[in-house]
Amino acid sequence: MANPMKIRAKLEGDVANVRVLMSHPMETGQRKNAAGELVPMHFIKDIRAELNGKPVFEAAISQAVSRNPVFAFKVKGAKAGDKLSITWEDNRGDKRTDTVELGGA
Amino acid sequence: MATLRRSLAQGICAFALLVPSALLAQEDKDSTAAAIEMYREMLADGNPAELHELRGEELWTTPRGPKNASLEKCDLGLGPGKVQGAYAQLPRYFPDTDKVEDLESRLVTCMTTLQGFDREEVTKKPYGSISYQADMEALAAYVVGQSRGLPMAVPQKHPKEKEAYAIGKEIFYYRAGPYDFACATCHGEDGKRIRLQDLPNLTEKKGAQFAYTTWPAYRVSQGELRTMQWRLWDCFRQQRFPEPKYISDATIALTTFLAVNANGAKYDGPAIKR
Amino acid sequence: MNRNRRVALKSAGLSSMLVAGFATGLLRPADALAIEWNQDAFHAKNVADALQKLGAQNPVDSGDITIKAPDIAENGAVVPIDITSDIPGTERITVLIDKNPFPYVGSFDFTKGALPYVHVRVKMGESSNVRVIATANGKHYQAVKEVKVTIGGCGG
Amino acid sequence: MKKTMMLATLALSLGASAVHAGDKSSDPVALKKATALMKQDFKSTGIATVDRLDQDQAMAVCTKYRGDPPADIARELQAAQMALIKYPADGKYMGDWKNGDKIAKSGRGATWRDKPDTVNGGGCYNCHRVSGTELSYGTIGPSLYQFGKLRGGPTEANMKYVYGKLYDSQAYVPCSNMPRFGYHGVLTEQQMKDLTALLLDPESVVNQ
Repeated sequence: MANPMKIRAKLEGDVANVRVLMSHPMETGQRKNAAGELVPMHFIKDIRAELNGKPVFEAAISQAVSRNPVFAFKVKGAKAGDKLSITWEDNRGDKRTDTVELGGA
Repeated sequence: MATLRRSLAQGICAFALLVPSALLAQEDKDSTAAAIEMYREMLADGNPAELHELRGEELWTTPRGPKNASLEKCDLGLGPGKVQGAYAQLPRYFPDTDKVEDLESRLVTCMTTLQGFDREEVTKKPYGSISYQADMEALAAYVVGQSRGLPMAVPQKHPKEKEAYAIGKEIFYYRAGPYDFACATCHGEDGKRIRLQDLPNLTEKKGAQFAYTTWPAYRVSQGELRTMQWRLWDCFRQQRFPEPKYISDATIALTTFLAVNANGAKYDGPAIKR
Repeated sequence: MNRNRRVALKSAGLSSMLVAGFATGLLRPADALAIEWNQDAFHAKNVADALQKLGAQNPVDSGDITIKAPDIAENGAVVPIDITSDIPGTERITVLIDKNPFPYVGSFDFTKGALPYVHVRVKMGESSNVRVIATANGKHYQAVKEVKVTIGGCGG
Repeated sequence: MKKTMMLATLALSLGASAVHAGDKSSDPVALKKATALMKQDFKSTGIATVDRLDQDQAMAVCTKYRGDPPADIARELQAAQMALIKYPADGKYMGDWKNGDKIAKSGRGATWRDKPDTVNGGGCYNCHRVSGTELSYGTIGPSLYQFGKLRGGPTEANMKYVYGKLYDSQAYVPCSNMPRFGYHGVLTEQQMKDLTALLLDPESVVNQ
C-alpha cells in the first residue's frame, strides 16, 4: 500500500501555498537491480488537487520526475476551513489521496 | 541515462554538507559555490525525510513483534516513552545494558527487550534501498525529528562515556588501509572539499557542530533517509577500511567523539543533502 | 488503518490539519482530466518531436516566464525548478529537459483556479537546457535555462 | 588522559574553536583500546579484509602524532619511505597523458564493494584541481593545473619527482594525506607513468 503524502498548505490572503511530498520510487525502467535485470518502469503519471471537491490543479508527469516527488503550487480562492485533497495515480493504477483542512492565516 | 545511473550509484561521499557560506573558509565564494548554495537552498524547502518521520512515528506507536508491544515505553535516556529531546543527549551510558549506546543501538535494545524481536533479525538489513524500506531509518528519522531545535547536550559524566569519547578520538585519527586514510585525512582541516563536496573539519567545534546536527539526512543521490551509523559505515567504505559492524562499540565510540564535539549547537535534522 | 490515520493527523503541519488520509480513489471522480497523459509526447526522444506531439511547435521566446533553477546541480537525481509565468491567461506550463533520453517531463494545468506557478524536481542525465513552454490563449511561449550537472566525489 | 578530557571540556565550554588544543599526540592507553576494539568490530567483506587495520611504521607514526610528527621522527620516516620507492626498470617515467587523465578522474577500486579485478583509479580530481576545464575538483591537495608548464616540463628531475611522489608521497611529505599508490600496489607502474605524463607532458590538459 502506498505511504501517506505530507501536505503543507499555508494561507496567504485567499491563496493557499501548497507543498506536497509523495513517497514513490519513480523507477525509470533503465535501472538494473543487483541481479543485473532491468527494473520495470514504475512512476506517478497523474496528479490532481481539489479544493472542497472541485479540481484546481492537475499534472501529467513522466518517470523523469525525481524519486519521492516534491511539488509546490498555489491555489487561488481558498479560505480557512477549506478542504484541499491531493490524489496521485501511477502507471500501475495504484492511487493515493490525502486531504488537509486549511488553517487560519 | 547511463550517466545518470552512474551518478546515482556513486553519489555517495563523505560528509557532504549544507555548509553555510561562512564555513567555506577563506576560499572565495565564487560562482560555483553560489550555484551550489542555491541548489541546497531550493532543496531545503521540501525534505522527503518528513515522509520517513511520518512512517517512523507509525512504527513507534504500533504494537509489533513477538510481544505485540509498541516502542512507546522505550527509554532513550530521558525515561520510558520520552522521545522529545532524547537524541540531543545521545550517545549516553545506559545502566540496564551497562553500555554507552547511540540511537540505533538503543532502538535495537528496545526492539529486543520490549517487542521481543531477535537482535540478529532487526540488525540484518539496517539500511534501506529503493526496493526495501528499512524500519531503522524511519524510526531514527522520527526520533531525531523530536530533537529539532534543541541544543546538543551529550553527557560526559559516566566513566564509560568518557572512555567512549577517548577511544572514538583515537579511531578518528587511526590511519590504515591501502590508501593510508584516517577520518582526519578528509575531516581535519577547514575549507576543504572532495570534488565539489565540502568537508567539515570535525576536529574543530564549528565543523563538528554543523556536521553532526545535520545527520541523519535524506540523501537525494540515493533517495533514502540515512542514519549516523550509515554515515560512518559509508565513510569507512570510502576510506578503504574493512566493514564496521552495525552498532558496534567502535562505531558508537566514534559517534560519541563527534556528538560531544557538537555540544551546544542546535540540532537541525533530519536534513536534506546531495 | 485507523492508526495510520491517527499518525497522519498528529503529524500534519502547523497551518493545516489532515482530516482524511486513506480514502484512495474515492475523492477522485472518474471524469476526464483537464490534462491528458500524452503518451506520444512522453515517448518522444528529442525536443522537436516532443513539441510536435504536444502541438506546441515553434514557441515564441518570452521574457515573462521565470525559471528559477541552480546553475549547477550537485546531483542530477534531483534538480529543483521553480517556474512562474507572468503571461496573462497562462493555462498550462510544460517542462522539457533537452538532453534527457525522453525530454518531456510533464505538464501542469492552471485553468481551474491555480496560479501559474509550480515547483518540480526532475532527474537530469547530464548538463542540459531546462525548457519551459507556457501556453496562454492557445499560443505557446518558451524560456530556457541551462543547468550543469556535476560529478560527485570519490566514485570518480 | 584526564588532561586531554579537561582541555576538551574547557575548549567546549569556552566555545573555543579547537576541540583539542594542545593535544598533538595520541593517548597510548586509549589508542591501545581503540585498536583492539576496531579489530573486534570490523569484519572482512570482499576484498576489504580486516588485516587492512594492521599498520606499518608510517601509519603508526602518523596515527601517534596525529599527522604531525616531531622533526627528527619526520626525517627518519621520510628517509625510510624514500628507500621504498622502486623506479621503472626501463628508466622511462612518462606514459600516455590521456590515459593518465582517465586514471585521475576515476575514484574507483579497493572498497568492500569492488571486485578483486576492478581497475583502481587514482582519484586525483577528488583532491586536486588537475585540468583547467573540469569544474568538479577537490581542494585537499594543491592545484596541479599547469604543473609541468610552471616547472620547466618533463626534465629528468621533474619526472623522477612526480613518479616518486605517486609511488610514495611520504618520501617527500611525512604523513602526507596522499595515498602511497606504488608502495601499496594500488596503481600499476604503467598507471603511474601515465599520471606522470598527465602532469608533465606539454600536450596534457594539465599544461594548457
